[in-house]
Amino acid sequence: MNNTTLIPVVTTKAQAMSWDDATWILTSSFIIFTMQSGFGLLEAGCVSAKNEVNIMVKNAVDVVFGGITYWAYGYGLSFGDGEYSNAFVGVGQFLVDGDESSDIGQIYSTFIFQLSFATTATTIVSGAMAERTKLTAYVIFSFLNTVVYCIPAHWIWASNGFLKTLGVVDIAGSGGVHLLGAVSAIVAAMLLGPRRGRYDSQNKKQLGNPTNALVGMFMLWWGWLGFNCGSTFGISGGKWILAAKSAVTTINASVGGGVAGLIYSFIVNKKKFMIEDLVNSILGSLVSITASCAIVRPWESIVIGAIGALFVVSFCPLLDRLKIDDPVGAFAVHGIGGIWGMIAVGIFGDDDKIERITDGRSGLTHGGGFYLLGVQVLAIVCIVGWSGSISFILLYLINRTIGLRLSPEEEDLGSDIVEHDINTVSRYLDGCQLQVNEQMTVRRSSFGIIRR
Amino acid sequence: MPCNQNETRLPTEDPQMTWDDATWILTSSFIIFTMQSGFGLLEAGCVSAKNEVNIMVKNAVDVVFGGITYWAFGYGLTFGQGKYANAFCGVGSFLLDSENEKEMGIVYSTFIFQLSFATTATTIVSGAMAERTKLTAYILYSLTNTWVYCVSAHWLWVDGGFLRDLGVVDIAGSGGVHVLGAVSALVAAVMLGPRQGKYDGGKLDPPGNPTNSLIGMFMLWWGWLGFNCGSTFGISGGKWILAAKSAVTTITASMGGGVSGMLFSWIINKRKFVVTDLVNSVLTSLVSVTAGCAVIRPWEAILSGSLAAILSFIVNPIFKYFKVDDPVGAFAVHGIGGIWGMIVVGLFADIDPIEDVTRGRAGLFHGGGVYLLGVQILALVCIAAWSAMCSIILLSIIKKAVGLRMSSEDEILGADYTEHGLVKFDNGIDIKQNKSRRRSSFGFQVFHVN
Amino acid sequence: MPCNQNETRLPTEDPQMTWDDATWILTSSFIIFTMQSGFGLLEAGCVSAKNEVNIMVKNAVDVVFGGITYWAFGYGLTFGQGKYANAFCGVGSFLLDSENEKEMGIVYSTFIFQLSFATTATTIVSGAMAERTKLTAYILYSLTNTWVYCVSAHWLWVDGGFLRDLGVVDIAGSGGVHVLGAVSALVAAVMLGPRQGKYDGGKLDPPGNPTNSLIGMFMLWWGWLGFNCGSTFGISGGKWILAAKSAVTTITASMGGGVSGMLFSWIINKRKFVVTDLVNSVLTSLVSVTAGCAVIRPWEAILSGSLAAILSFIVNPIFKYFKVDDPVGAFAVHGIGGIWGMIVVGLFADIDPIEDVTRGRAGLFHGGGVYLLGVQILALVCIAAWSAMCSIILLSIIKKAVGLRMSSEDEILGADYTEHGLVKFDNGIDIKQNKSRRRSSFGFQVFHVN
Repeated sequence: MNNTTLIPVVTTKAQAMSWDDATWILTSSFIIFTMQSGFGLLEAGCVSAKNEVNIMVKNAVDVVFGGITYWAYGYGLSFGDGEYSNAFVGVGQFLVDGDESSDIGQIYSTFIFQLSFATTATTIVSGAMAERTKLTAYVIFSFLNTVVYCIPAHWIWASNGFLKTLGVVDIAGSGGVHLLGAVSAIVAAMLLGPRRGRYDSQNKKQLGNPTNALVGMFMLWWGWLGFNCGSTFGISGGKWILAAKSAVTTINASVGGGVAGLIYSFIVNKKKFMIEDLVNSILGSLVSITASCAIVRPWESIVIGAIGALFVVSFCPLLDRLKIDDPVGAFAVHGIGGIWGMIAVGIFGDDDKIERITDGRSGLTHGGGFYLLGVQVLAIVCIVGWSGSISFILLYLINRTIGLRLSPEEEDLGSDIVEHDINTVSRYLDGCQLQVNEQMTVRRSSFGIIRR
Repeated sequence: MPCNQNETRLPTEDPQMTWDDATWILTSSFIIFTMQSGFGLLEAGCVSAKNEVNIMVKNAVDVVFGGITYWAFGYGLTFGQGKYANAFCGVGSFLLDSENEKEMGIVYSTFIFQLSFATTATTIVSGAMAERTKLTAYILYSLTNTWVYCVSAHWLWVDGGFLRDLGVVDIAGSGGVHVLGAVSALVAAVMLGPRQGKYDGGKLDPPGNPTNSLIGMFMLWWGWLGFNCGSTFGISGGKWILAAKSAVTTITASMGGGVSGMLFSWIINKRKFVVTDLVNSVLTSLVSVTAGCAVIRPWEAILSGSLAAILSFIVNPIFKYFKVDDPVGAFAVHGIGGIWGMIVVGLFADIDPIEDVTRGRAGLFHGGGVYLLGVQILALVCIAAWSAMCSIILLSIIKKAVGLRMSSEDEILGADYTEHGLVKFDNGIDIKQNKSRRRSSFGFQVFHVN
Repeated sequence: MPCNQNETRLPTEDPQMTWDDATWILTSSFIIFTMQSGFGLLEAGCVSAKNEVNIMVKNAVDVVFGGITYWAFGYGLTFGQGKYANAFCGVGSFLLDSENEKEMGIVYSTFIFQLSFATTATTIVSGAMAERTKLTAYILYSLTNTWVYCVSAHWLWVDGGFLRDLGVVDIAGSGGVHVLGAVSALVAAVMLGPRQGKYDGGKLDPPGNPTNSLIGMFMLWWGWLGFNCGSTFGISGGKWILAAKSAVTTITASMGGGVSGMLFSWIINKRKFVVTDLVNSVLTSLVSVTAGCAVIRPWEAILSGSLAAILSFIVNPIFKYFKVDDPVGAFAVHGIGGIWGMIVVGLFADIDPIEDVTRGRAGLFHGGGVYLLGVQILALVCIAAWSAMCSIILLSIIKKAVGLRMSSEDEILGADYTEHGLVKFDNGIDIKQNKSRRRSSFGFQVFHVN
């Protein structure tokens, strides 16, 4: 029964993929794509109603414009293995096309999986830029921003990347996806400045549509299972065991984070459970476990999630004190959660005997000393430095050429009317705009949208 | 699967799981978790707008607090194989962890799959408690409710559990998940009493958002495919055939339920198709096929689904008579559907030559006599009694400790404001007289309490 | 994959399915069913608020009533292998059931997968009929429409079907699902006539909720990955490579379509990005890659997707000229996208050395000459003619029997009220003058017509 022809890719490499792996990778990618819906709803629920449609469009723009550049050069910069490929950047396989290569199945599977990662990284930024950014500027940013993601992805995940060679462990991208996106997000938020009137009064701004925000959180939550478990990038051999373990640690971290966040909110907000705190603590804990999902224990994941959640929810007010306006808390969730997630690997990571993800290294509490922790911190520094500087350059150039920010009048009107000709505001600003007549003849819209 | 590996990994040789099974189990669990979104939206659409956010939060609380106790002791009570494990409950594997590489994969896969089941059972209760329950009380209930589910899951699904040894068949939990949750829901609804305005001659705020209810129904519908098909707990050997069969019976049952429910609704409501009737009949029929999905035929599924949908209509008048207030119809859907679903197995189940799910037994209509039907009814009685008893005890303790029900003022204001500080925009208020309110076109605003 | 079993189970030895294939097919079907939620939200967001719930109900009706007829005779018309089966339609396997353990798995997997396709084809029509069709008429249409899909599916996808024997390539149904549905949609839109206020100088209620449309688009987008990749109908052998390729071409096509659609919209709408343009261009490009997903290259997908998106813009002015009212743009998306998608195969398809999907033929640009292109166009003509003819007959009969269109008053009141008894809360009306209305802060109320 050792008919080797049964293995679909006649082995040119030691670890050829089988169709079982393909099933897992493709299914995971499809699940990860659903996270775009989740991000969209979450952000749409967080912003005011006059920008709700616009933020959904931005999430579509991420995929469309970010995706096309990822296809054109992003994949090549991360995973190209041409002759000029080096420790800093990949070269080759631009304009992805699996033609002359024998393992086209592997290339296509990797591409679709990595694309779902890349679009997630850019989506993070859209939240921090909400309610005041020109859509054209955002389109151009999405188009260029791919380069910010692809190069650190090479460092961390390509076999010859310099951080990978040093032994960094970032299984599903606490650093390479979340921290990276979060740093771009905070750079963008600082360059844009706060929304008009944001810090003028003592009013605490309420979420536009908490129900949508919560539905978005739910979608992200279940999508995250695909995100973390799919990052075993295969299911054969011992990978299925790690995938199952990742599912447990992921859900446990979110459970720990949710408990910590709700208790924190209950105490700080005088017996109220704030929706922002719930959402941010669960998502923050999920980000925290992303780097280490397959190499920590279930109880450790609860601790990691709980600490991550507390960091995130207590960081949010701090940012407001600095008058950095991040409407959906993107930096707190993804940045603080991501940093803690990378460090958590250095503390709690354990050498797994199954697939040797950590190259035999262990974290501080498992007797591995400071080496792994040091590498993780180095990775954080490199990612922050790279993402911060490149994002700043890109956004600065866009700002000088076509301008980043809407005019004050446009901002007051809201992006939905300015960019998309959809007026969500009028009903409440002055109800008399509606023409009333006798029967049911008022032009009604239950959700508040009328077209001028 | 690489065939040139050690034979011991192969499922037919050895009960151990392969990665093929893991793919199926994990994918199914992920799909089942999406049902939380579905339950959330369904319930949020059924309650009045002033409690919409709160009910979504309750669905998150289920997972968060229910999940942590499931990890701490729930899994152990169901699947623990320590030396004190018995026919009534498992003991061992508390604070779940696994170091042994050989069993790690199986333990973790089972945990994540069962967790998705456990959170579903508690979520059912949240609907029946909607619009009048303190969130702190609900959190305490979520924390403690886990063991109600876990013990009866041991009876039904673990070798050595007393119902399983008798031969009960409840493939994906008509009894163990839905009846269990529905009975707790009924107890909670009775203990809480009806909402203000429901039966006291006053007026109740109308349900907020039927569109959301329908989206929730859709999400549950597709999630149910993962729920029932995933319950083969593996895909290798003959399990894939049963999984495919389960998919077909699940979807055909929902069609039967939808058709009969819509026609019935059209007839009794004077040529209107009431949305909640559609939602409830589809969901009831799905619940009713949950126990027998892999052992009944497609046409039997259509028949039993149709009957389930019509049976669920009788709950409303009865609840009205007894003044029981179940805002989202949790008992009608999960209770009636679940009871009928367990009985369906006793009537329609056939011997399954592939994986021997029924252990050689057949239901009444396939010549198996009344034994299986009797066991199914016994299981129903045990589950209902257990669930009712535990829920009464738990809820009584919580009532003593922190109180179950909101104050009357809080209930009128709505939980979105009282628990979360959110205020919906009130359409009845003249805006010009309320300058201090910051307006938002989508119905939320910041409210300054004077 | 059973390694120690009889060799005949192995996919490379024998076309029979393994559980690996079953995992893929079932998972894909579950993902495809989620597209119903997507269609529902998309359409609910496009129609005015007074018909929002009704259109969601129509999407449930598709599954429920369309599904039951698909079980009863639809599957048999497509895949029946009885002795009267011919090049035009299948005969046999009516009232689907399977007792034979050997084929049970394959039959049930095929059924659930094809059912998810069939319900998609009927859902397309619901959008074009929105806001003016009686629900009873739509239910009758859903019941009967199944056979329109099933017969042409036999032509395209079953060995012995006449188009298949000619060599047509329509991998996931650009023609068999989308063109078919779009032509029915066009016929229905023409027969119904435009909504009041659309072309008669009056005012039309504005679309209700662009946010919902966008969520619907997102759900469809990811569901489409399951749709196209699942259409390899298996994962073993070389199929996994084609599935991975299909995922890449599907997503790149949508990117091409999104980029060109947004730029085009920005230009023609004076620097505004119109939301419906974005939605329609992404979806049109997805439709256009559906026929050829596994046999074209990524860059070709980008190119053809971009062209599809721009082509879809020409429908609006034409419909305006002829006063055809298609509220959600069903024909623009599915018709134009589908026609172009079938032609794309004739132009760009390449010989597929892995599974020989094109049976050795290549498209015009890969040196295969015009044969394949000709067959694709023939298929389009056959499908369009069949769909148009059947729809005209069915809808005419229904019109005679119960009437297609709502009364004028009902249309003004909106189907949510007239069919389901729901009334949206009108925010513009001073409540104090309308004591008879019960208020709801989120927009629904019970309304008493005086």
